[in-house]
Amino acid sequence: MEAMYLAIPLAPLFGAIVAGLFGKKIGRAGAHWVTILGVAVAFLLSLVVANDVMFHGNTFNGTVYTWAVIADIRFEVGFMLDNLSTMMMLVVTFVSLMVHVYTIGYMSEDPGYQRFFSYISLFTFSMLMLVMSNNFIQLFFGWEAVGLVSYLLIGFWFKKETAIYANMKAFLVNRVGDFGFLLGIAAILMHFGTLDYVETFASLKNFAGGDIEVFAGWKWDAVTVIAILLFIGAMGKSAQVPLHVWLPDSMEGPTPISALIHAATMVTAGIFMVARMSPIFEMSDTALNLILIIGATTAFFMGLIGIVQNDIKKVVAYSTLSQLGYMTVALGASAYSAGVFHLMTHAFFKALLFLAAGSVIIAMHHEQDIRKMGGLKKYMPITYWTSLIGSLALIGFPGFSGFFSKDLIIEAVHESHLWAAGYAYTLVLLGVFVTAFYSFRMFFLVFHGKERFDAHGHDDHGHHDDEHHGHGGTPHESPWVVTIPLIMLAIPSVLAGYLLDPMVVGEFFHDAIFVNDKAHGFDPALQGLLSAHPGIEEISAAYHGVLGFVLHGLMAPPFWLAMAGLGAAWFIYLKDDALARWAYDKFRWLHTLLDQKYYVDSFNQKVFANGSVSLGNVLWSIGERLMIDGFIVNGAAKAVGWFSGVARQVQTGYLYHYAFSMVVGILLMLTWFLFF
Amino acid sequence: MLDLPILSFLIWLPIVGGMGVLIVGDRSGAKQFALGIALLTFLLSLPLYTGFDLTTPDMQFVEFIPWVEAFKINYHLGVDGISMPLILLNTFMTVIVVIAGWEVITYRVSQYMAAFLIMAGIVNGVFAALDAMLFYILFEAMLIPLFLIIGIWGGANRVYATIKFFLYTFFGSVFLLISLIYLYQLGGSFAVADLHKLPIELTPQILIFLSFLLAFGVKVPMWPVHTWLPDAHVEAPTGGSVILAAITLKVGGYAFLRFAMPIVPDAAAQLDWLVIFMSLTAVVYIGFVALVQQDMKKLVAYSSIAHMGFVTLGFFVIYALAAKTAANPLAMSSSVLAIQGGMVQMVSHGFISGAMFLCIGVLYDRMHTRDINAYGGVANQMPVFAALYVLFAMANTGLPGTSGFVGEFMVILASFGANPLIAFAAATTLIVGAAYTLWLVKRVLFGDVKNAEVAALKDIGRREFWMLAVLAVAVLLLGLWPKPLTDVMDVSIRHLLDQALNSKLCSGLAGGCP
Amino acid sequence: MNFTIAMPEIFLLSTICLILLIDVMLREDCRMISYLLTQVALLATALLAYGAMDGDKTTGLNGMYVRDDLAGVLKISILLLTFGVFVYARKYLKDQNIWQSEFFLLGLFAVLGMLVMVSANHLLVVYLGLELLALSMYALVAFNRDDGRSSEAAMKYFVLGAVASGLLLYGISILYGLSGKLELPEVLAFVSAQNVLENIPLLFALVFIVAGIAFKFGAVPFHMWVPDVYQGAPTAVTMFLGSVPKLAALAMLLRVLAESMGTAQPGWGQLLLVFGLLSVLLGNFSAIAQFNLKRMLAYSTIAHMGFILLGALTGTTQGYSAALFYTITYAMMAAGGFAVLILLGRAGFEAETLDDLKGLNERNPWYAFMMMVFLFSMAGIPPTVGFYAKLSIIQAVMQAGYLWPAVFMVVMSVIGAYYYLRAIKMMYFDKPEENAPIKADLDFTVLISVNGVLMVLLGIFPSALMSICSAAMVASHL
Amino acid sequence: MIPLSHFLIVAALLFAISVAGMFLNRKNVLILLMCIEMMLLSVNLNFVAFSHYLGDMAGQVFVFFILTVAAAEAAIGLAILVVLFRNRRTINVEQLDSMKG
Repeated sequence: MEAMYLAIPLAPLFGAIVAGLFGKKIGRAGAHWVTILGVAVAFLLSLVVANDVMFHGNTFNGTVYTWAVIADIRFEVGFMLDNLSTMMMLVVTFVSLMVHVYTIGYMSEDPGYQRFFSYISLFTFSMLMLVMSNNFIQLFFGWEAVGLVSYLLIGFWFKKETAIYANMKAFLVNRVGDFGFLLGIAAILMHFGTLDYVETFASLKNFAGGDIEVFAGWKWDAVTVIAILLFIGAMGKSAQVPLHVWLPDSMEGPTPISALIHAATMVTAGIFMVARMSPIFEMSDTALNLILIIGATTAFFMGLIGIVQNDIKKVVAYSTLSQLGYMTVALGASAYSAGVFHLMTHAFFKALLFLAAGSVIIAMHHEQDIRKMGGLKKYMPITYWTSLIGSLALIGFPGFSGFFSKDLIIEAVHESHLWAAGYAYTLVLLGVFVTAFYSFRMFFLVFHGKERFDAHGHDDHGHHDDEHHGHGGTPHESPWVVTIPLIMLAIPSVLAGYLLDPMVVGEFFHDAIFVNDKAHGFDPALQGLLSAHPGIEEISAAYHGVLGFVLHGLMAPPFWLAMAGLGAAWFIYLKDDALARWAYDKFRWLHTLLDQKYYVDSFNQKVFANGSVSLGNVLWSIGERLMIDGFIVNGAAKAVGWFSGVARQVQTGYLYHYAFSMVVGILLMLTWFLFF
Repeated sequence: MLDLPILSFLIWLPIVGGMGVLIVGDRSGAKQFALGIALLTFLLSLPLYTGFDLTTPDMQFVEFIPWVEAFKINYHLGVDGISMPLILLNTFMTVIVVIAGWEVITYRVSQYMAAFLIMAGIVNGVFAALDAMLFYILFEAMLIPLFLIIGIWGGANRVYATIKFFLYTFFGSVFLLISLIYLYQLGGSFAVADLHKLPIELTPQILIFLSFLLAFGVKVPMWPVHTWLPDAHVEAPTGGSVILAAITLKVGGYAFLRFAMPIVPDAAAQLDWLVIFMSLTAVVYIGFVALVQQDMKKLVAYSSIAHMGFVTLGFFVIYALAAKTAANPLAMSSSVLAIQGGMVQMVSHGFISGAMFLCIGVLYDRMHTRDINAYGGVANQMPVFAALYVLFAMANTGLPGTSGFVGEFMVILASFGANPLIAFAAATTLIVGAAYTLWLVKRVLFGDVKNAEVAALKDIGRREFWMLAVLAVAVLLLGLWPKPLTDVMDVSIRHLLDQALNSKLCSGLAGGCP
Repeated sequence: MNFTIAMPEIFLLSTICLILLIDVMLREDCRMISYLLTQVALLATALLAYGAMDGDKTTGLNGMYVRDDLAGVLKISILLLTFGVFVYARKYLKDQNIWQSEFFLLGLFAVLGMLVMVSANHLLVVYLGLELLALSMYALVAFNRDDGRSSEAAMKYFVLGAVASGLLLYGISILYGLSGKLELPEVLAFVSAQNVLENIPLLFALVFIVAGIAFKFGAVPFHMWVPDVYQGAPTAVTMFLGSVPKLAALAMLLRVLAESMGTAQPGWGQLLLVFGLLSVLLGNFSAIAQFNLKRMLAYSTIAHMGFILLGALTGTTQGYSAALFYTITYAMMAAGGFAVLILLGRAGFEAETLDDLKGLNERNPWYAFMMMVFLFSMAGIPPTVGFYAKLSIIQAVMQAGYLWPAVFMVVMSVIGAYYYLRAIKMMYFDKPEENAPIKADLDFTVLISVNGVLMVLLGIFPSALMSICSAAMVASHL
Repeated sequence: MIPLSHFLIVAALLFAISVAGMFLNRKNVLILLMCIEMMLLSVNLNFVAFSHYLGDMAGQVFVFFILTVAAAEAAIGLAILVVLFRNRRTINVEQLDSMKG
């Protein structure tokens, strides 16, 4: 069995290495076959393992190899397979497999074909290492490795100035998160003496509480510090405000990776990590409050930006940000299982939406502006229907997967006793309207209404590397390698919600996730069911099958808000846009604010990027060249040169001066002895 | 096999071989001969690893011959877990450097090769010396080949750079000489082992420590005595930069472990804040300076300084950790971790910076400029090269899975126990280091082909590929599995900690001062 | 009267007279014979001096003359070095068309003077030896009769040298007046009975005597002649002047100060400390501003002499032997350095500026390497012998408790390294300005190679020479 | 009987005058040679006086040697002077500065 565990991450790695190093030799077909085979193997083995873990309870926690042993500290690489990680493995390998297949169609004419397959397989490997990890060092390895692959993939078209700007930005912003994450790991090591999850959690239970003394006399609660530092890492990876800025820009990468990395898997690593670390977070209300605030802010305000975006991928990107905010809110409300559940459903429907967007982009010859689309419904039926499913799932239409997970989250926040919960609840509720509005705004603009595209007018995009359709002609449905993944993803987008019963209501995550009921003022009687959050508890109590849940949802405010959003979008974009124009005229400042993304990008550029460069320039020209080199080093050399110039003047060439110096020497010596 | 004086071979084979290369002269065969010598030296150094006893902190492969009786200077060689990896690094990098100069150097080839071989022999001696004066002699002698390498095969401003390099380092080391003589007069011996045991009062300790700090700090180089390095790197030929970054900087770090900390532990404990401050300044300040460099080599040179800051930080944070033993049960382990981190960082930096300079050399050989603005879109023309370059750049930013991560990670982890603020400042390298490295990569490799020169670039040939590929493997191997390296050092570092943390003040000793 | 005690000197003197006679009868084109005779005479005298080394200290000639191992070591060094210098000089004299036997004869007289100084056990003998050396040197400096600079240098040297003799004599006269003795052992007996630092007349005598000795070394502030004479004299003479007489000067220091006034070390030690530190300071700084290589080497000599004085001031056996070691090795490297200058010259062209070194590595890598060895040795960089010379001096100085002077010395040696590096830079990093082939006879080539290799070999195996030096000191009860 | 100190003072004065002559004279090299002679003579006076008062002959013998050496010195000095004049057409001290710095 252990060999099988090992084979799961290594199979994609093998594919990546073969496709990467020998891409030229094995050719395009060879590259996609070997990588798809690798991922398929990983997926199938994951199924086997999942079956073993979930239904037979054979969880696993063991070491693969010892990375290093330093005194009493062991650094090991190992796997921890429980319900949480196997679920993640399934999601990752499944979405990855779909994306691999989809890529055959999407990238078919790109010169970097093999390289692309190599990268996404490498990503699959890294992501699997991340989720399967049983310790922090491997977690960090996977954490950074997915960041690396994300960097490589965003900048896949490295000729595009915007792409290479975006990938650097993504890496650096992620590094800010990693900065906190690494310090968090350091704090864990310092306080618990281990980097192993189980050992850490075990000593956490006996942890008497400690302080971290930053300055003399300025102490912080250790667990709070650890939790916040770790969460900073999650903020970077899961693009939470204010470290969200990289995610919209990352859309510069090819669409398949937007689906795989920047929607379904990598960005949810932060959510996964916090859920994994629930024992730590549960010990600090401060951290949970912070998480609630950050998450709710992201969920609502990023969704707002989605309304004004015109780039099809950017809209989906902001929707991803917003949904990540929802998951984060769930974590903050201690409803980890709900967060992870939403993570899973979101992975399916968001990947679906991205791939569908990619399909539209192919049809539009790489035109991404939704204002130049419209009426595609009749040309691309499969894309249309799958997009509809994805959008409905996203807005939480009853019966679709998003409905279950999002409702759970909203309910959980409602039940939370933390002081930030009120703020969060308001925002997530409003967010439902926003989500529905921007989703269907896009949906209607793309698939309905009149055809605004110009079949001949895309010369400006003609130089794209990945241009693979002839010009002219009307848009048409994408090839089967594209549509099959859409259909495959559409299925779980609908059905995944029905796993609510076992996954959230049941005890699926009880071993993996810890909820500190007492600390949150929850019913102490729930002690036995550690992940039983009161919100979920209530749902569980009222839960009488899926149908009941759906019916219940129909009467809850989120549903009505979603319908309002949908309706508004329909009215404005298909019926009459007078309302929109009126609002635009009236609230132009708001539009500008949203269009400028709250000026966060400009602020970062001006303050952090330019500031760093200016600081570097100042240090370089003043500190280095003027002070150290100019003043001290060359200054000393100049002083020596000056003194030597003076010293040689003494040698006048006149005999009488020479004699005089001797006599002076004698006299001084005599005087010295005479008087001292 | 064990009876062979391996260390002597490692010192004298390259030196004599280098002279042989000089005799062969610029005729054909000099390069092959030099490569043969370098390879043989490398192979000869392998038994140091395979025959190494992991269980003892004692010196191994010891050789002892009385040398200058008048001063009790002995030809005393030996290695422990701290010096052995560095010798291997040196012999390994020498092979790489000889290959790197293969087709590139056309002017006075034999002298070039000979200089590197002689350099390799001397550096092996520096790491193997167990006699302080022998160490000093080789420490100084090292300057000569490097001085010539930069001066003869260097760039336009080479004279300024090489004289600056020489005088800077010479200035640092003369104080070391004074200190060593002082110690000799105190203890009557130059043997490092004796000096480790010698009790010394606090005031002399502090003066000695300051002289060590100056001598080794210049070599490392630590802020603010680092300004020779960018100039030397910029002007040096590729091989010179590689050796400079990969090997000579390590001598400084190594000397801190071998001399400064065990000989004057009390002064080191008193002044650890100074070294930590200097190291952190190197990490943060130099990071920002590196950000704005327009010259590729200068940028990597500054990044070297920043990375070496981690080495000295790791070494000296142990004193801050020792002060927290009461509060932190993990303090001792963290100390080992910190020094291990510093050592791993040294080895890893040897690979990474060497590779970075080789990459720049590859570009320079084709374009004859180091100006970042002259490049752009190199990846279009040189995909294989770009892949390797990105790998090394990532290693330079400390990506897990590469060797660059291991040392930084360990040092940050350990220093958090000493003071979270230290770890905080050190960890900023995650951001700043990534910023300057990736910005470099972005400007040089990515983007559209910038100009006709770039368009005319050809991808790396077989020689360049293997040279970089071998380093890439080393970087990945060390990153994925540092245990073979850390295991070698473990016992020696524990032993070192014993020495470095125990007071040598006369008052603290039973017998008092002699 | 034990004449055998002065056997080498007597032999040398007789040979000189013989060569003088033979030379008169030789035709112009047979000068080679007197040159060869000269060299044979030097080697034979060296053999005699070696034979006289028996580990004993014997005095003779009415107590005016002494024979001990110190004298033996110094004499052999002087004779062998002179031998080498003459080999180098031959090429120069031929190139510059001043190939005359007088050079070698005057040289031999100077050597004789030095030998006398080395073995002197009486202040009068010291003076006579000194004057014999000085008078020969004056004439040698003016050797190139048709060169204005040569005569100017000779004039300066002569006047200042005479003043220095006068100072020395004045000091000796006071010492004589105080003690009534001129024999060195009896002076020692007198001085030992005095409280030196309280005895002002004795200190006055010391000041004058030390001034006379310091002049011979060329130590600040009695150094003013050095740069001008080095520059003006024909290079062969500069080479001779810059190497061998330093040994005689050290001999004088050891005989007069160390041996006969050892107990007055607190007095003259202060003087030497000041002179030494000033020399190190001024020598190094002034050398930086020089572009004439001979002049630069002159200033560097001043700095080196400062080191020797600082070694000697300690008044310890270790210090003396360090000074001796330093002087011998310095004489060798200085001779080698000047030899390279001679090598670069040719008929009608004298190399003397830094620029003449340009591109030497391209013109002839081996000579460039030799010159580099000499320069690094002067700079004191290991593994050349110059490092050990400096090390032993600094070691002795610190042993005697002079920590800060030692620090000062090493800092100054860093500054000094700059101008040596500049010369190396010219040879290795610059393109040659001319490409005239560098030609030298076999003997020259072999000797300069031996000289250079010796600098490295002695650097790697300094023990033998070091133990010789310290053994000589011990045997002479210093 | 003239006390020793008188001799010594005269000798010291002579010595001082000769030394002063060295660096005060800026014209003729010949005067320098004369100063040197006077310096040596003042030393001789010292020696003779000491010798007499100590009742020791060695001092006076020393004087003989000094006189002899002085003669040789003068000869060489004058020879150099001649050569110098031949080359330079001047024996002005102030013009002997072709080498300096």
